[in-house]
Amino acid sequence: MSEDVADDFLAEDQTDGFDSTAERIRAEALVVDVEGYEGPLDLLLTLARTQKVDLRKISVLALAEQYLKFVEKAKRLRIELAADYLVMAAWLAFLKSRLLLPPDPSDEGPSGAELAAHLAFQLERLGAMRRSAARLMARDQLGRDFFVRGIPEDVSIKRRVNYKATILDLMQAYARLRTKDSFEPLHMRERDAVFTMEQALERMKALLGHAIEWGDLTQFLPEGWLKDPAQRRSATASTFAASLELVKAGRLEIRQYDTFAPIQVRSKG
Amino acid sequence: MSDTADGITESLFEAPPMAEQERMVEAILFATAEPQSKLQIENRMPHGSDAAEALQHLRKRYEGRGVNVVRVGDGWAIRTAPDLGFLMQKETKEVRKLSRAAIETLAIIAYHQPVTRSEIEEIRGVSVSSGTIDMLLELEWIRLGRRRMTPGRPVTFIVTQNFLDHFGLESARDLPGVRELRDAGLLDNRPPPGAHHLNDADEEEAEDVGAEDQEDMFS
Amino acid sequence: MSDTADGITESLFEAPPMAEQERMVEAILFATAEPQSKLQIENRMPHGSDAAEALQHLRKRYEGRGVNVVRVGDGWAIRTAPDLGFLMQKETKEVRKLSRAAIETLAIIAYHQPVTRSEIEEIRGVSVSSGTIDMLLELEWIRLGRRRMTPGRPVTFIVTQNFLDHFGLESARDLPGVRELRDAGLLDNRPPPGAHHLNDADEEEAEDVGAEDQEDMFS
Repeated sequence: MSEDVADDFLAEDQTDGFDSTAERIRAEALVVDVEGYEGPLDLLLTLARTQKVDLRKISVLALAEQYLKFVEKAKRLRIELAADYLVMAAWLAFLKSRLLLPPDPSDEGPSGAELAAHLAFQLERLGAMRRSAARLMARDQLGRDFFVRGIPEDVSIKRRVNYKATILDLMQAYARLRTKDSFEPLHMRERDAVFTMEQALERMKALLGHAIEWGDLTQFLPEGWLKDPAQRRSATASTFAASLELVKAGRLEIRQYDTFAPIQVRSKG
Repeated sequence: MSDTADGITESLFEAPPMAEQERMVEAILFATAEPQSKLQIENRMPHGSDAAEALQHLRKRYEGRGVNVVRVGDGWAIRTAPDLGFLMQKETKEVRKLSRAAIETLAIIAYHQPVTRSEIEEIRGVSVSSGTIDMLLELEWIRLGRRRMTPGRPVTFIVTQNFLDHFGLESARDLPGVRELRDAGLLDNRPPPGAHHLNDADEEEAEDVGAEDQEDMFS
Repeated sequence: MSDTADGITESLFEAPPMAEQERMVEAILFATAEPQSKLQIENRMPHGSDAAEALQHLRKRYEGRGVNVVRVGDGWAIRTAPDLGFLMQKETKEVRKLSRAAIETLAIIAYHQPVTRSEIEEIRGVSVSSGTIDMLLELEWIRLGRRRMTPGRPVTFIVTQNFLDHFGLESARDLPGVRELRDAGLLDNRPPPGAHHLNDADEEEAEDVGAEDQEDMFS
């Protein structure tokens, strides 16, 4: 196949494409590629070249005959031709008859000469695009012949945030807090009675290793939190909540045999 | 930081001298790998600067040097002189080998843009696989142009600034041989006579249905 | 590859002219991703080249330009001229409102200083994230005060001179009390009768303590 698209640019082996794009191209190529031709126009262009004349002076009639011969040969060799090739063959047969027979005045539509001229144009255009593609690929290319800056100094975007707060904002915030205070007063001492979930979780995690056997949850309550009922309540609640958290994390098992029965836990895994 | 602020305030009264502006453009172009438009450059310069003039000076200054100021579409960039590519073996990137279909499709888009898929197929005489189009889109060498205002409103493809940059082209008008091709009428969209016409109508109709569906989907 | 091989073979006979060598060094320094030592540069150049001399020429050429040839460690690189660094920075200013948590924390510190973190949490009724504290510290509106002489010796926070400047206060004592706030209509929620009186007293006490400490701090 004598093409002036340099074969260098062809992917010789498309199997080295890893992605679906290459895959798809390959799949379609199987249908389109007849003995290395990319479609009937490509075949025609190659056949035209054998006439060794300027494409504009080509004999479309001779070309049509050549093509039909090729198709016949392919049929003889039982090469399965893609539908496009057969469609083109039918069209060329039609063109041939138009070119050979005297024009029928009752026949509308384009004349054989018009059709032949257009085909010649198409071939010339395809040939021109082939040459242009080759010239394009022969150009100096970025990353091969010329290069970009190796150490780009990117524009650093400095975002400066100015926080806006006025004395009014400040006073309103404080007023809001103090007003809230007057509704729900909080005092240090009350807070002493709160054993937080975080504290309980911390404690439970530390004790987890020892809870090999089923044991009552109450034995995990922190020392010194058992006398004062408020403290005890808080510690129990947070320890229970922490246990559920650990169960969720798959580190603890929990069970209770009956309503109000003692809650038992043991470490898991 | 305060420098910038000062610079800007000062320059409200007077743009820096041209030699200074040229230095600034030089620094900006050296600092970035991507082509920068005149506007992008000007936005970074003190108020009242004339990037276009500074660029012309700079371009002249780098003529024949180891690196050149090049125009890429509506952007500007500094690139090494092509004759020195052999020094940059380590920097050379393995270029993905393109199939013949991809190369031809790319060339057709570059020379005929904006061009629809069916026009590409008409020129090549075979259907264009979506894989080929996808790959060219992935490489950011082509992108979607405006829809053609014909029945079915088909999408068109055009080449990108990346394409121009890759092939060292100032614009698509500088494609090799583009004038000769145009003069020879080979870039004309010449409709096929008669028989083909019918075909095209069919196709357009089919495309129409697609477009309608699409509109439905996105509405 | 073959290009270089050719280049080397040729150059076995003669090194390129110095102007050409300078171009080469220029392209190499431009395109390489790291500063290049004299040796590295020379290794890329045709045999017989004198990178040191070419570098000196190039360095001179770029003197006073928008980019300069500079020594980086034992290598050479092209860098933006120091006076044009501002072109490489883009500053975006953004005015943001202080978050509710931050303004409340700040208010508590201002009214109650010196105050520990757990006291702030006590007053707010929710925990205070260290992010909030960090931000106020960064803004230089608060700073660390003396450690509280209680178990654990917790750190305390106090407001800074910056804070006073920003809010236009002579001292933290100038902050209006709750009753004044209410009189000024800044308290939208009316607390149940009786409750607020007690509150005010509490607060005044707290303020007093704060004021004493404060005098310590700012004196």
